[in-house]
Amino acid sequence: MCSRKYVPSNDTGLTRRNFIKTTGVVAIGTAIAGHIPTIFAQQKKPLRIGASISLTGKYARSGEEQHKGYMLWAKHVNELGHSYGKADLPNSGEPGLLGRPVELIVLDDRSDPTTGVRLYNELIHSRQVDLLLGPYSSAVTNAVAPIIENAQIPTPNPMASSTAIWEGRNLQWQVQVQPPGSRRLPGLTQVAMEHGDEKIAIIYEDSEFPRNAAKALRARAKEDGLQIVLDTAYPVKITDWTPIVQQVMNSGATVLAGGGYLPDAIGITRATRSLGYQPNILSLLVGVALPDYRDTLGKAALTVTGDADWTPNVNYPGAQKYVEAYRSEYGGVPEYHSAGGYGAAQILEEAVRRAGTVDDFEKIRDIMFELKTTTVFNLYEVAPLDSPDSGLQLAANRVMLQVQEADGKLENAVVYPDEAANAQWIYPFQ
Amino acid sequence: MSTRRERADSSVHGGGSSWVAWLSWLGVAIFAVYVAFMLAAPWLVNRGTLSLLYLVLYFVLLAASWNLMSGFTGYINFAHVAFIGVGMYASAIAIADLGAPWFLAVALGGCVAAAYAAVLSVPLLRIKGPYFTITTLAVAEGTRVIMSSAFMEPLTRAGSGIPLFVQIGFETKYFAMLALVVAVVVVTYVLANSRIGLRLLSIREDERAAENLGVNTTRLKIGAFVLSAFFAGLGGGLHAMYLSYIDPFNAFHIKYTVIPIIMTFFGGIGTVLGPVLGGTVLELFNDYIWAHVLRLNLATFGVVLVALILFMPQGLLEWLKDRGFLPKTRRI
Amino acid sequence: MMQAPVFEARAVTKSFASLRAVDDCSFAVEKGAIVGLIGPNGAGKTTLFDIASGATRLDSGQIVFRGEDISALKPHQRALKGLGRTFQLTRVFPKMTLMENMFVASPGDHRLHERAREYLELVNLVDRRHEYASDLSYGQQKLLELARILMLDPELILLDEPAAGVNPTLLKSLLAFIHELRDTWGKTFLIIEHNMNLVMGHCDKVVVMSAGSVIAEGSGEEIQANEEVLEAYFGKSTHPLGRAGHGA
Amino acid sequence: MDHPLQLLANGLVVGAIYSLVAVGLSLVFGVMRVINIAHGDFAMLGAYVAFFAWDWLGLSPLVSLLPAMAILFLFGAGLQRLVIERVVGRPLLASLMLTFGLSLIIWNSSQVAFTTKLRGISYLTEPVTFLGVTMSQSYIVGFVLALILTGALFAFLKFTAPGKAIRATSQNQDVALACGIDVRRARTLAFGIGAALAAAAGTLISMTGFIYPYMGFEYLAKTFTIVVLGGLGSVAGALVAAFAYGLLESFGTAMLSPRIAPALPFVLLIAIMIFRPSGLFGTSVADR
Repeated sequence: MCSRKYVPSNDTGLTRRNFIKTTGVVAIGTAIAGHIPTIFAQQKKPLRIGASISLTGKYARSGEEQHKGYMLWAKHVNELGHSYGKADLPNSGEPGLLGRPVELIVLDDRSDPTTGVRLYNELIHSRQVDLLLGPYSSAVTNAVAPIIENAQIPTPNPMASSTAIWEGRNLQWQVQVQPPGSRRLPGLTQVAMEHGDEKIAIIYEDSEFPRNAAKALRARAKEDGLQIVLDTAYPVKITDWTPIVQQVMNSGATVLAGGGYLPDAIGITRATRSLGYQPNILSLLVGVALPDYRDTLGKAALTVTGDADWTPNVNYPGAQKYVEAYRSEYGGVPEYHSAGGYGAAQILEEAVRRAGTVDDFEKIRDIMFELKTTTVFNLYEVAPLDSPDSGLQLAANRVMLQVQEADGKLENAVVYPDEAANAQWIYPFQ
Repeated sequence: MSTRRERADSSVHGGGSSWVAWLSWLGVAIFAVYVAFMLAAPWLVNRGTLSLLYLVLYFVLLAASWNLMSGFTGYINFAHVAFIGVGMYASAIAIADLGAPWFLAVALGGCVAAAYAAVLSVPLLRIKGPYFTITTLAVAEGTRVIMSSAFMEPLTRAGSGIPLFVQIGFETKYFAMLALVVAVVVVTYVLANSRIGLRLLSIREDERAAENLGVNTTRLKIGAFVLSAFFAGLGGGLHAMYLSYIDPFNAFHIKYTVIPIIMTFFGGIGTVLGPVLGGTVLELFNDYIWAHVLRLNLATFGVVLVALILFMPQGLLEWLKDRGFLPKTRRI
Repeated sequence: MMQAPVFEARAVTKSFASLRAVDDCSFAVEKGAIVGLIGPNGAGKTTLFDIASGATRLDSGQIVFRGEDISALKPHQRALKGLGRTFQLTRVFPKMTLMENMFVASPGDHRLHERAREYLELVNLVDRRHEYASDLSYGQQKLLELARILMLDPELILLDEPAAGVNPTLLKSLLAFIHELRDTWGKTFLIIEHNMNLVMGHCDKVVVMSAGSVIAEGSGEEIQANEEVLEAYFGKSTHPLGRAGHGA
Repeated sequence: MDHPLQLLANGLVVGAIYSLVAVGLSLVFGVMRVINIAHGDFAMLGAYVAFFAWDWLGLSPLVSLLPAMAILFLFGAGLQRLVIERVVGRPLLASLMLTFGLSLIIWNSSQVAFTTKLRGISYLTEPVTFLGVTMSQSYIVGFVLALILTGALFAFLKFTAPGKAIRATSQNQDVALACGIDVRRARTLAFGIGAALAAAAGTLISMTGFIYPYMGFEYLAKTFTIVVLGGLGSVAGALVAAFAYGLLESFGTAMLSPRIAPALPFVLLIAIMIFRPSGLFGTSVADR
């Protein structure tokens, strides 16, 4: 339905430049984040890859990490001709992607879907980037999805865990890289049941992703025969979790699960500690995996469990080299948002290399949808193009982490599933 | 000369000297050129730039609709985003649940927002000054909380949000937004040149004196408030289709109150073209800075805002009028 | 020529917290009269004006205008019935032109421009009709206020301290204007004023308030001879509010 | 309703922190008729001072509280002198826009300077139980400190000459001027004190919650509601309303639901606005 009458393939000449001159303010900027080493000869036209990421506002913390992942990937491709763990792909010998230097064009969407939509339009039609990478967050990804569909550019989305973006929508150009929100907190209900817990409380932030996670958790709790004694959303933007945790305490639950993002994880842990509440399992979304969580809470974080899309000690191909590279580039230990960014870019890299071209979008798209691979971030396989949920992530999985003490330092130990575990699940919560 | 003078007198805004009466058509001319450019834009610029122009129009609409209430009556309304958001929701629900055609959904957005404003006006318009401002701020927050509360969940889906795939072309949305902008500017122009407009202004100038001169301030305020909300709701209803995903956090984000106010302030509060000018210039500027000042773009905007308040307190239009670049007339 | 009262305050009472600002206050203003309302500061005069014009609700009693109880009406309804008022400190619309100031006041469109110009001519401001009201001097703003009230075609005009802050020349033309309005147009005036010369020289009747009550009523001479009034003004009274001030 | 005492305690502790932010905002409004949108950012800056004092120097937040307050006092007073003083007496919107601009500058720069990392101080986290009420020591210490500081503010306003000058300016600037009070100084002082109190709140938040550059805005929305509930410009009103807000959150969550409790303060606000348009303790600024 959408008319493509004005899509610019050949109207880019004088008219546009004239308009820019007359208004005088329209941004036609220089690349912001590309690291183009001098090894490239001048005649090679850079391959421009665009993305909008939340660098300010509500999602800035995570968006920034995702951005680092993108930048590191571009750097490695430009220097080595491939990213870590992808050395065996076609054309990996020469620097760049298919011999062309990668130039990242990253813009700040201010955590705002309206701006995100505007920026993808800008990237596609005004800046005429060659390829796209996804934004941060389910909300922005959801808003820009129709733009990318209309523009018909293959795009991997690193950090949108909401399944609603893909389910039943038969998207043709976008794939999910992150494990879907429905597979959150793996093993939680099983471990609880094995230890004889009966009552679980599920509390979650009232936004798309935590609701999604809670829905799946609810189903699994029922399946495993746990009694849900409290099941409630709480509004976004709250600053004090004490009243809600008090409710959980009053409900007699021995398992507390849920939360939302990093602030929720910290807030709920603080409130639990403050009230002296002692459930057998305290298991929270997102936050536990992030270094900020342990740094903020110190010993109060001990034995809290949480899930992770990724941990710095995974043994996916190239992952350890990636951790090292991140450490030397930015300092500190990477967390999953940056690995996700890196991993999503690797999907694009692999699809392009296998297609052997950057111009045939359909070929790249078909490969991207059929690809089964492993990135530094996770496993990758999506629902096929003809499925109603096309593009939905099928293979990526999560592990369960627990904050444990080793040599006087707090660390995230992998405690579930058994094949990935490097430590015992300390039960009960202390 | 004297006939010109008569003509100046015969309008309610009182005009000024004769050349002013003649020059006051300048505003109409400027706006006509503006609209003509916007109409031609889809054939002149690419889709990326067009999406910028769409946002310019969206913010002009928000600013101009805010101006209808607050610019005229001086009641500084910080609940504007509540009407935008309610309009978005009404329109999104109409499309997602009732399968309404897009233009009906937009109209519904306007009507629901207007009705909401009518209900709110009962407690709100008793309050004056800073109390009104802060209470409306609380009303906007409260609306967000209520829209995502358990009561409203069956209708609004609370935090899950409403995904929308509306099969209309981008140009259609663009032209619809342009039509709304033209409508709100025409309404403002007519109002500014009418007795009703003068009475609204008298509320801003001195409400008690206006009452004692027989002005039914309550009725006028409610009227302006409802009209302002109506256009905000239309804008929100249309913008829902641009976003294709509505959730309470973003639908009721306070920046959609504050940014239009800054734009109106910059252009000139209570003027006809102030919101158009302010919305256009500031949105283009805003668009420029995220591209050039990646991490400090909001601080840059802040610096400009502070400078503006300190050095151009009356807004751009009044500043130009004071320096004689524009006639002192309410038609611009 | 005194006629039936156009305005009556009947047992009007108003308290703010524990203070009785107006206490069982009754008096009448006859049609075509210029009535002065005097009393020490804090006597409740302006509160009474606020009650009469509808800005303040009374606790008990009645405000009767042209034989009708208007106590429950809103300010704009009273104005449209023909009860106009000015304020102690002028309340013109500063960022509106004089003409625009005039237009706000008129209930209908009938001869709008002619009338506005006519009244501005009466107060000698017609040449400045396209200027902002804020450009006028304070005294001129008072004249504008008065001219503006006329757009309502009021029966009764309440003037709150018309002489305060007005220079002698302007004051003269203001007074002449008031008399002209009364004599040729038949308007009625109720005037709060501290300038005793003005009150005694121009008012047909004087009402004296003290501590919220009417303590005397009569012609200028009668009032000047009234013991109670002297007490109220010069502090011989035992009433605590009586000491609050004295005359002009 | 289970454990009413615990709910009461929870509400009071949160209310105490809100009160530190709200009291300053109300004080500033009273003296200057300026609604300071950047007020929440002062809390953020104070929180970062405390955090870095703890992280780099190992200072307890109870010790760094005073330097944090002092630094923010100077910052606030300087900002007032240089910028905000220039919109005093201008229409409300001018000061709203100005302080919004300042807020953008402060938090966006803070984001670049401090990074977006969430931080917090892990200090006195052990819970203690008293009368069936269990609570972290940090919460209790925070509560007591908040009470001491608001108490000190009241004493300052009531008994000292500069405090009286601030009160006089708040009640009637013209009269204050006529009495020979340096109104400008009173305004600067009040603004500095407001910023210092916000910094104290920020320090306490760094102990009981977590801090990040954008946090000021989250607290501000609540604080606005509190300040209007209490009556703009009324310091005592802000204090009472802050505790009412905390208790409403605590009891509302327990007795109704977490999905409804956050709406309660707004409902209360509208109700109060209908019956008392100038807030609980408000004097008539409504006509301004």
